[in-house]
Amino acid sequence: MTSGLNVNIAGVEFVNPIMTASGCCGYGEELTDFFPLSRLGALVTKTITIEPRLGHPPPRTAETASGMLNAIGLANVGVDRFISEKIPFLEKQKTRVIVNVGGKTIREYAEVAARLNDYGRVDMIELNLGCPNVSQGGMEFGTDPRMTERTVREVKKVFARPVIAKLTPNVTDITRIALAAEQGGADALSLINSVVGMTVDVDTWRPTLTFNRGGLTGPAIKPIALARVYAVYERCRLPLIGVGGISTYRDVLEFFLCGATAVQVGTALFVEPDAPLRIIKGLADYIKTKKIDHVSEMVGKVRKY
Amino acid sequence: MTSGLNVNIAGVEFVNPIMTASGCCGYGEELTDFFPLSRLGALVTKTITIEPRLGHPPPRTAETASGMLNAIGLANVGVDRFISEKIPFLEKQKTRVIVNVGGKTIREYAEVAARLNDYGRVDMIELNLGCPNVSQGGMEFGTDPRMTERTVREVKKVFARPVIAKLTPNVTDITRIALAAEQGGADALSLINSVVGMTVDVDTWRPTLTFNRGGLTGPAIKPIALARVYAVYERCRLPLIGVGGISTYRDVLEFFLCGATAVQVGTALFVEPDAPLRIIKGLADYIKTKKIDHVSEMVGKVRKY
Amino acid sequence: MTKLTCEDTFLIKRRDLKNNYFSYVFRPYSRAVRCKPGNFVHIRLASSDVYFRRAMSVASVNPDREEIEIIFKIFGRGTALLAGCRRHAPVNILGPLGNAFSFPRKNEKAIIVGGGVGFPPLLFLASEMIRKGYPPGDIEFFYGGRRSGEIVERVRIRRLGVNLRPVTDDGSYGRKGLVTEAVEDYVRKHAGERMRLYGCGPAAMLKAMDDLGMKYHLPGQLSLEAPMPCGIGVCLGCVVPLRKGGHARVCRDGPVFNIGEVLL
Amino acid sequence: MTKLTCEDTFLIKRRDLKNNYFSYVFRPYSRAVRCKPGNFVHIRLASSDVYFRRAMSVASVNPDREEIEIIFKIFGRGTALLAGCRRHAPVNILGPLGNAFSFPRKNEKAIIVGGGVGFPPLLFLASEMIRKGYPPGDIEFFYGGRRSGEIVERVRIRRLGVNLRPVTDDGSYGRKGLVTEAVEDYVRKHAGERMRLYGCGPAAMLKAMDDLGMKYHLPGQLSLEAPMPCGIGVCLGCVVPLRKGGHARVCRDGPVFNIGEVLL
Ligand SMILES: Cc1cc2nc3c(=O)[nH]c(=O)nc-3n(C[C@H](O)[C@H](O)[C@H](O)COP(=O)(O)OP(=O)(O)OC[C@H]3O[C@@H](n4cnc5c(N)ncnc54)[C@H](O)[C@@H]3O)c2cc1C
Ligand SMILES: Cc1cc2nc3c(=O)[nH]c(=O)nc-3n(C[C@H](O)[C@H](O)[C@H](O)COP(=O)(O)OP(=O)(O)OC[C@H]3O[C@@H](n4cnc5c(N)ncnc54)[C@H](O)[C@@H]3O)c2cc1C
Ligand SMILES: Cc1cc2nc3c(=O)[nH]c(=O)nc-3n(C[C@H](O)[C@H](O)[C@H](O)COP(=O)(O)O)c2cc1C
Ligand SMILES: Cc1cc2nc3c(=O)[nH]c(=O)nc-3n(C[C@H](O)[C@H](O)[C@H](O)COP(=O)(O)O)c2cc1C
Ligand code: FES
Ligand code: FES
Repeated sequence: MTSGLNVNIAGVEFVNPIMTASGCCGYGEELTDFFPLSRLGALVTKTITIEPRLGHPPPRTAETASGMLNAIGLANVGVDRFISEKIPFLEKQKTRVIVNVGGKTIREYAEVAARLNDYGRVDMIELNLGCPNVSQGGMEFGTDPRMTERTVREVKKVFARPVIAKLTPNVTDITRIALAAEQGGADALSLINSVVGMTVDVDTWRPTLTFNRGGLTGPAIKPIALARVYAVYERCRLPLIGVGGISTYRDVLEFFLCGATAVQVGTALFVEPDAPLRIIKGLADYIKTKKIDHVSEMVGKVRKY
Repeated sequence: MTSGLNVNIAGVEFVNPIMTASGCCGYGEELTDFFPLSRLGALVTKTITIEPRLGHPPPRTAETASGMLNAIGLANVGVDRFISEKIPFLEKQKTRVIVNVGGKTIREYAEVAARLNDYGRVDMIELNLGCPNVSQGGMEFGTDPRMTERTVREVKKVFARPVIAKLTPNVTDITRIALAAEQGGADALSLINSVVGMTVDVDTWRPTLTFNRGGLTGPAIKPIALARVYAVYERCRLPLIGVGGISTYRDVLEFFLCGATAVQVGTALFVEPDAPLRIIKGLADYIKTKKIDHVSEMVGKVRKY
Repeated sequence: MTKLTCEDTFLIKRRDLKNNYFSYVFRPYSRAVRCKPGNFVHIRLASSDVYFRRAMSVASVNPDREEIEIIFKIFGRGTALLAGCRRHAPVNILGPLGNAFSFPRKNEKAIIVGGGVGFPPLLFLASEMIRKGYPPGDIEFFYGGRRSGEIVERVRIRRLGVNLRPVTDDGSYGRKGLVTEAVEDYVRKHAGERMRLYGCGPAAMLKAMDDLGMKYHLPGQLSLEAPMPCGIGVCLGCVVPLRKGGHARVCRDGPVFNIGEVLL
Repeated sequence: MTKLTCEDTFLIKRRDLKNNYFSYVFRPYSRAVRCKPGNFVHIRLASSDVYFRRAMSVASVNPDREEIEIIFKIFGRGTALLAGCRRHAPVNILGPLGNAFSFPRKNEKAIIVGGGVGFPPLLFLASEMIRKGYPPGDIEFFYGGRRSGEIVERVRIRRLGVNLRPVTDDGSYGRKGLVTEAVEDYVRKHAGERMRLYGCGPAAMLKAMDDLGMKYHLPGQLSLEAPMPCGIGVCLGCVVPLRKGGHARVCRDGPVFNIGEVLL
């Protein structure tokens, strides 16, 4: 536990501010081949829904310039198997566990949250309010402030520990959605989820994904994510968790400076599964060299013109 | 004039579907060092406003992963000097000229358009309804359907030739804005303008741009642009001009398949000023090899799943 | 337990096998000793166009010298970039990943079927079987390609002592036709003998192998391909549908699957 | 008229000048003959991190052999990538771009002042002046750097016959202190003589040169730097404010500006 890196979000202590992003680390099992999960600030699971889901048929990922497109379609084991199969594994891991929750209706979100409430191993939940890759649910929740507020409020009623609202960037004004989530009782915000995109295979004239469109992620979207974090930081007092295109500790510094208290690493894990270790070391070295006592001193400190 | 490449938009004939995007080719002078402008389908000028503008202080561009961020701030010579200094040059060029128009108020858009109406050299105008890089004007026009509709309508009253509305992707639902522009009388739509983004110089803790945020462009945003073109194509019958991240003829094919009738090349000009020539040749070869009589046969023909 | 990691290694031997095929040897790769036939490595190609790693089957190893070999063919951007690597260039490798082929029983004939650039893991499989004492003469190594030039490393395969049975679309080398037709003829002729099928190659070939295995009730395994963003099982991008329902990840639950397991 | 274009050329000579400085010679570059002192070329470095070209001043040309030379120092990602190029690597060059220095009159002394990696265009300037008949002895070549190792190509500069006046921050080579202090001393000592200043180097040095020129009423030119997305004048990204108001594009209206022209 390197000193100066621990962060506290809504009363929960994290050994460091580096989390693995939802959908990019499964339920944690595979990453243990690379490092003990205790090295992470937190692991954020793939979105869990009330029913198991297979997701869309392949191909459901495509490569883009400095990024990727995906329309996995919220494939997951469902909350029951998550509880019976994944929680026992997670019980043995000395890391914070944030379970990402999705649903087709507000009721479904609340049901999953209520089931998870009984398992202390789940330190927090993160609501996926903006998945571009499903026909029903996902997007609507995060593009309409009222839906955002109600979803968060209903979940807060049934889940006793902190709730994070994860926002989509595919809106005209993300600060309105952020304030709605705050109004609904969110304890923190994660931003951003993937950006709606599409590509076409010009050899076959087919979309590269069977869902036709998908979510753009990776280094390509980092500037988009930073702008959103900064915009929300200026208007909303909730702790922010930055996500989008992070692959180095310098990317993380940008997110801190724009107002993030912690960050999540997503697509970069695909290129380098042990990226979090490299990033954590980079951060520790940076604050040491710069004689910064604690990473929190950087939060929001971008020297705006 | 290679056969099979000419396109017609709102009654105007273009020798080919390749245009240079606003803000990426000045007023055309510099590009003549590289090729005669007659090789282009059209040249789209930098946004012209009623008053000359210096734009933001430097630094006002930054490099990003597979793209760039800019906040030039609509630096331009103003409509008077455009008419006195640039139109004489453009008179000598055998290419279509589309003048991009901007303003702080609807009235300003209309005033510039009215001035340009007297100059037949201006084949069309393109309204910049979504520039993220100015504090006043720009964004508001393109994020509110009513403002979009009114701006287009007022401009149509004073400009007798076709009017293109250029849309911003920074909205929840671009199809609503597209339909509003159609309602206002737009003859065609260009999409997309740049995507709001931000980056921070972690050595100085300053934003990389003096305007703090800027517009993301280049290959990084191509999937975002394609998704917007496709979404609008499904709902709106106006001819579409695709813009965003195009640097090869294969990129252009993707835009055609998603519904664009023509395309604009922007940031790629910075890396390769003669990219349009390469692209035009690539297209001509492609339709020949594939025995496609005319590029228009590809428009909207993506084989959706 | 030693953890997996991304490892920087060097391209120390680069052979141009002609017709866009290349053999690359990397050293030092500390995990060479852990590579089993069927495993693949995930290779980084830092470039703006090629964001993901590219999966390459292990074609041979030299654990003492910490070397591994891959054999690939230029197909698209990724492999073109790989082909541009010069000797001594650093290359970042993640692996070994995926599961491995299971060896045949002693009394089973091994019917190995490679199509095009699918042969490298099978080359490794045959070598390892022989090293473990399996009689080379009991290995039928079918190898299909379009033209003669696409059947590479023939001498090397023959030198193993296996029965190389080349098949080309145009008959320019070996038998003419589809490799799976040749396999079916063989299987029919040797009906009653114990056999185990091993296949790796293009989708159509794998499908034919799968059908053949089920038709003749032969056990066996197929190594599949899929675009692999992560290669380690976390992205769920590489899934294939299973006959029993549900999806399997090619990268982690495979790439080797039993005949009849996957809906091809 | 022959049009400009992006031209593929090859790195045919690569000299490591130590302390992270490199000299690269490219051939064949058909536009070598058109390069004038002050011009720059815009170099493509295809990579995901480095999307823009990088500007490099022309340091010398050999028009007969269609060669141009650049000299650079590793500073960030772009130059690190450039430094990784091997001999014979293809390199795409756009240029020559920008304006050029104007030569001094016959009766003027040329006070050339290079700071750090700003010296390459001045090396070209001095060579060309001499080639055109300007007496080398009338050229004072001030060259400032942090340490001795940062004053590269000394022998080559001396061989031109100019008066090389090295200045280092720590005095490890030549005079100790700032190069502009040395220039000011010289100018003061030679007050009354006709002189023309030429400067290229870090921002602070250019500012000091500008002040000095205005203070002593000396004509001269400074070559500026700015991040240059396009290099050809179309993006308006590289602007600097002018003293008379308005902006100038460093890439097209410069990079060479008269003393007093730009608000530094
Ligand atoms: C387990 C396994 C073993 C393999 N072994 C070999 C081998 O031994 N020899 C050999 O020549 N080839 C092998 N391949 C195939 C190889 O990985 C390349 O994908 C294939 O050759 C395509 O070539 P490319 O990368 O040049 O094509 P590209 O044109 O660069 O890519 C082809 C298409 O696939 C997509 N794509 C490519 N890689 C990925 C990825 N990782 N994730 C998502 N999308 C992707 C691209 O976006 C593009 O649309 C293997 C593949 C797998 C899965
Ligand atoms: C006219 C001119 C002549 C020059 N001549 C020389 C020379 O002879 N020798 C020499 O060593 N250097 C020269 N330079 C500087 C050189 O171009 C590099 O920009 C500088 O060395 C920075 O190094 P880098 O690219 O490795 O830094 P990086 O860290 O890669 O870039 C530094 C910063 O500048 C930004 N940046 C870099 N290039 C651009 C661009 N083209 N457009 C927008 N932003 C950009 C990057 O995003 C980054 O933030 C010259 C510059 C100019 C303008
Ligand atoms: C393959 C893939 C699957 C994802 N699945 C989910 C998911 O199930 N729930 C969710 O909230 N976000 C999901 N995301 C979004 C990421 O958590 C993250 O917000 C996004 O990828 C941006 O971060 P990055 O650029 O670091 O990847 C997924 C992203 C990828 C690439
Ligand atoms: C430096 C720069 C300046 C731009 N200026 C304008 C402008 O004045 N008006 C406008 O409508 N779009 C402007 N754009 C946006 C482009 O016209 C285009 O919509 C965008 O760059 C996406 O295309 P690209 O990815 O091909 O660059 C500018 C873009 C860049 C990079
Ligand atoms: S490639 Fe990511 S799960 Fe298989
Ligand atoms: S670099 Fe584009 S105008 Fe100068």
